[in-house]
Amino acid sequence: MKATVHVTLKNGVLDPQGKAVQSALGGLGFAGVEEVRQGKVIELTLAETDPEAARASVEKMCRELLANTVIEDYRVDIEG
Amino acid sequence: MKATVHVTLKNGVLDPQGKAVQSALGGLGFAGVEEVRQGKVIELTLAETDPEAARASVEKMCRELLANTVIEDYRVDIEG
Amino acid sequence: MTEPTPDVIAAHGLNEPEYAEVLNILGRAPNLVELGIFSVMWSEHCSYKSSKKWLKTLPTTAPWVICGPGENAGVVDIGDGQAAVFKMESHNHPSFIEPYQGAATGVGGILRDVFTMGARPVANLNALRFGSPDHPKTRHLVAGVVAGIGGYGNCVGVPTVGGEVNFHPAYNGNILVNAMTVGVAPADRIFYSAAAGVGNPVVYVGSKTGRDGIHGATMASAEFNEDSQEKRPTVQVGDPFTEKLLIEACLELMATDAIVAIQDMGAAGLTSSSFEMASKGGMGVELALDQVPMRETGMTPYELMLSESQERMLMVLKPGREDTARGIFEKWGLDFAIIGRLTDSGRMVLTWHGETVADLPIDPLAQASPEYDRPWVDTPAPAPLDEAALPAHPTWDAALATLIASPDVASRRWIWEQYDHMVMGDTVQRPGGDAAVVRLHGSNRGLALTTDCTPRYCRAHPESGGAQAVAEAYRNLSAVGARPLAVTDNMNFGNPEKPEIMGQFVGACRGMAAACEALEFPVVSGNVSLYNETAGEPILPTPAIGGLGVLEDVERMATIDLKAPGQALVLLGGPEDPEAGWLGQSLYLREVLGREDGPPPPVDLAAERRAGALVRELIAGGACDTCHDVSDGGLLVAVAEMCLAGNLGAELSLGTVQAQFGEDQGRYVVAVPAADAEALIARAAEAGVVARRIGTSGGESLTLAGQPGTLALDRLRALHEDWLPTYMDGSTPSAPDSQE
Amino acid sequence: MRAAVIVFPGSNCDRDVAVSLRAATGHDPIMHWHADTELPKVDLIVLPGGFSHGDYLRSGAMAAHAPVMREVKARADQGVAVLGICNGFQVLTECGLLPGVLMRNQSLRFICRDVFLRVEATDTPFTAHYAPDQVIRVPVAHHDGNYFADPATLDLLEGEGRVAFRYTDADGTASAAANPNGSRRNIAGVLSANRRVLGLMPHPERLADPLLGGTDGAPLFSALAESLAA
Ligand SMILES: Nc1ncnc2c1ncn2[C@@H]1O[C@H](COP(=O)(O)OP(=O)(O)O)[C@@H](O)[C@H]1O
Ligand SMILES: [Mg+2]
Repeated sequence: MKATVHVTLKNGVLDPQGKAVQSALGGLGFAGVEEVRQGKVIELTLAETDPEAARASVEKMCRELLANTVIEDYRVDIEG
Repeated sequence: MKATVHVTLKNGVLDPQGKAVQSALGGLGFAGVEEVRQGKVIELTLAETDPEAARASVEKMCRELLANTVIEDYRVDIEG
Repeated sequence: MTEPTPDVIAAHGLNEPEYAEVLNILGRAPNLVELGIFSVMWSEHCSYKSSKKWLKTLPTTAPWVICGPGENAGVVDIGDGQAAVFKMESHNHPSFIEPYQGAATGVGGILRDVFTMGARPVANLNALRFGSPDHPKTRHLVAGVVAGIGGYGNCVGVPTVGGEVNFHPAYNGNILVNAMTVGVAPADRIFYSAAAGVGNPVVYVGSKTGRDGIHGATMASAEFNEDSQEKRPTVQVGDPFTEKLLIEACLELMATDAIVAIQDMGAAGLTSSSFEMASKGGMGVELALDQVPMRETGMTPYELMLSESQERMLMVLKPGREDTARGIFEKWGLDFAIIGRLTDSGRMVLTWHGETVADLPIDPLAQASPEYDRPWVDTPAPAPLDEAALPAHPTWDAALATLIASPDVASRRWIWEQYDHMVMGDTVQRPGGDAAVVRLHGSNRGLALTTDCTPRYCRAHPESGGAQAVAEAYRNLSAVGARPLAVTDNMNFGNPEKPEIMGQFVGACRGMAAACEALEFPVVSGNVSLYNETAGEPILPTPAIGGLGVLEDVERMATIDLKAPGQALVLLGGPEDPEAGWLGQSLYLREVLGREDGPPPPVDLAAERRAGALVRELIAGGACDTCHDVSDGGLLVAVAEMCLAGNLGAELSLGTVQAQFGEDQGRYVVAVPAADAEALIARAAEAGVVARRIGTSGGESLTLAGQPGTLALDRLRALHEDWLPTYMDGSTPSAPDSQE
Repeated sequence: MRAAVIVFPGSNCDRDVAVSLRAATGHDPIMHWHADTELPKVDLIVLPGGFSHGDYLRSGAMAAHAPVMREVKARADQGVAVLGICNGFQVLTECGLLPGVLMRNQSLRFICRDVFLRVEATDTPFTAHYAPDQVIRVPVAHHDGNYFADPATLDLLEGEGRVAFRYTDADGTASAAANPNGSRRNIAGVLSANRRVLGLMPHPERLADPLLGGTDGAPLFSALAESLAA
């Protein structure tokens, strides 16, 4: 079973990478890029076959390791 | 208009981060994590209002800056 | 398996005579696995088939050499029961394709060559050549390569303490990334690669094997496999974290007596490591390839033998020590697998789930690889420079302003600030001087390290260029007060099948050999990188030299910064005539007058040796702690660098353009208390070294006696420091305004 | 004073800090492997610099969950002094012993160079040998040293005098130009509420020996040796 975790910076937390990407895009001539935020996507392959159990376990992974909840939000998607 | 870009390592390319996360999860007692791959997600806010034009422009950004196409694949999603 | 078709043979880089030799050795057609093995073992990279004949002419011995070329790295005795282990290696092509990973894995590879021999790596250096700053790819390549070198070295915790960078359009399509590692080991605890002991286990440790960097031939051979999409070769990605663990685990195991032989898996991975170990020890090997730790499913014996996955080692253990070794590697979280045994058959037998998939004689592959005496022609001697025909010279201060901010002279701070150059707590001379100095841990002794080559000289006259590269390394070590001990080299050239390129190689070897001989500065390790061409355009011949020297007391060390006002600046070294100076191939000619011509400066090896000995005597004796050798840009640039480093001005008397900017060799500028200047000059005369006072330190600007113009230090500093960061920021570098 | 240096996989300044501790105390610290939960009784715990777990995922994140860290937190709660340098600071924020987080440098580049710091708090076991507002020169070497916390947290830290060091220029002015990494309010080091836990990005152990070019880092170790003397 596959799980995908999106980890993104909370609103209001500065994002040095996003800002740098935004200014680099401007430098390359892309106009109208109003904001860029960069996050992580973590794809997990799990032995677990029950979607609910998988979700619970991955949510726990997020809280314990995958996200730093001081500055980051996360979202878990479970696919068949 | 918002665009989301997923940048992931190509199949077969070593993912040292994913590997380290996998073993850390094991250390935290999460059993049955068979593989972990880590990628980036980049969220762009664009002035552009036409979905097709936005997609074309973001695809170009991916080729020129956002993805390293030697080792990475990318996927562009455009939302309203 | 079917016999390989001519296409497949060609795709494996074997020409007709070479394939005929394969048939002759085997007495049958090879299968694909075997063909792949021949192909990598006989590649230029592994076999040195074009260069061997000439490499043999380099001097490789001295009383302090413990191990010369032929092992993973060279080893020299540095006193006190310790040995330095060092080598330089190229990662040119991968770095052009993917600058970050290419450069990073280059650093990883050279580190392994050094700790394989039992040495703890203590310093990294890197010699880089990029295309013209105007070329659209250059900025991206510089950024990626520098980040990659830093990314790997910083993470493994080995300081990156030095290197060199040149820019030239000849590298537009083919950059050079040469990485050097220096390690330290007890002199009586060096580990070698010769396998021994029938029945001894062959052990694989480190990372798992994936399909990384498999020989380009895999593509062509895809017709032998279904689902070729999945089996596409991939770029190697470095994992410095695993490398760090591998260093610690290997050194921990080396402290026991479990290891018979050890070899890193570098280029051509499992193939070359297993063949080299077996061949050196005169052994046979049986490997069960299904036992190799694999990162992906569906891998084939062909892929396992050719993969260039990083951070892996092969070892032969003493019988019964498997559990000790396994315990150590498991503690560090690394893979450990017994994949085979040594035999006395002299053959490499590879099995896959019990079935033999290759059976090859070892020596014919490893030792009877092709050796070519490629035709070569000498590079024609350049016409002498007609100085009378040169365009008008600008004023000295305008010329200096241009030079100090030119791509080959401008400060490299932007680069080395991205390298952790202090970790390990022994960097007593940081980047920015003539040579980096790292203290030998727990003592007051030190190693001085440098890399050098002036490719524009090498192109104009390969023989003097080769000699000059060695001499400059010798000089940079002497300038900090270190006794030069030995060098490693990285020979970067174009296509050796072209006689004029082969002639460059031969010329450079001749010059290097002469210089190494005369300076008692032997070559103990090195690497050759050929075929550095794009669309038929070769790079400049670039025999990069990595030099290593030893300092008995790091408190008696010189640095380039002027330390006090009122000191006498004394030039040691020729020419006799204070008005004379060698402008041929100088940076002044190129950057200020816009021409690249004339012969390069000749190298007088006897004078070089005398001047080096004198400088070392002065520094070790405490007579002088400020010294800088004169190289790119000539005397004014050298003094300007001393002023900037010390934040102190100087007044000089240098009458002519030749004296100001000539690039005569074998020279040093030293600063001594004014009262000592005469005695110093007298001592130099005794030592047979031309010497004269050229000025005095002091003030906040650089001035020339009797000539108009002045350069304030602040302005000089801005010119020197701003070029690279400004260039990397992407804005147009400001052209230095010539007059104020 | 007895000190333990925790060694994580990928630590690489463990030996460097041990050298400085030895110079200050006259004896070697205990080098303690992260997987070993039996931490001996010590007066000081040091989390050294380096790249624990390769700095993968987030710097310090995986080390923060090392088996020994539960014990480190317990000791910190009991008032044992804990010093986190560079990667050690990142571990301290990840495990919650210090507030905030260390983000990617504003330049996105790794930076290794000497910086100037103003000593903002001298009433701690770490900083007692510095004078108030003293400006010291110490190197940084990091990719993720950009200190971030929300304004309320920053105000709290300032209000409680828990900013230990700030990046400044040579005369002690905390200017933007003197900030090497984009840290909020030029913060280079912070203290816990009980002032017994210090995390800082700069490396005092790298300039604590005249041969390395300076000794401004040495008073931090001598202060620890004195204030934690058994
Ligand atoms: N230009 C050279 N000068 C001297 N020795 C060289 C040179 N090139 C290669 N060698 C030596 O040949 C041996 C094989 O080199 P190489 O294949 O690059 O080593 P490795 O397999 O460890 O990467 C090494 O001992 C190396 O030092
Ligand atoms: Mg090797």
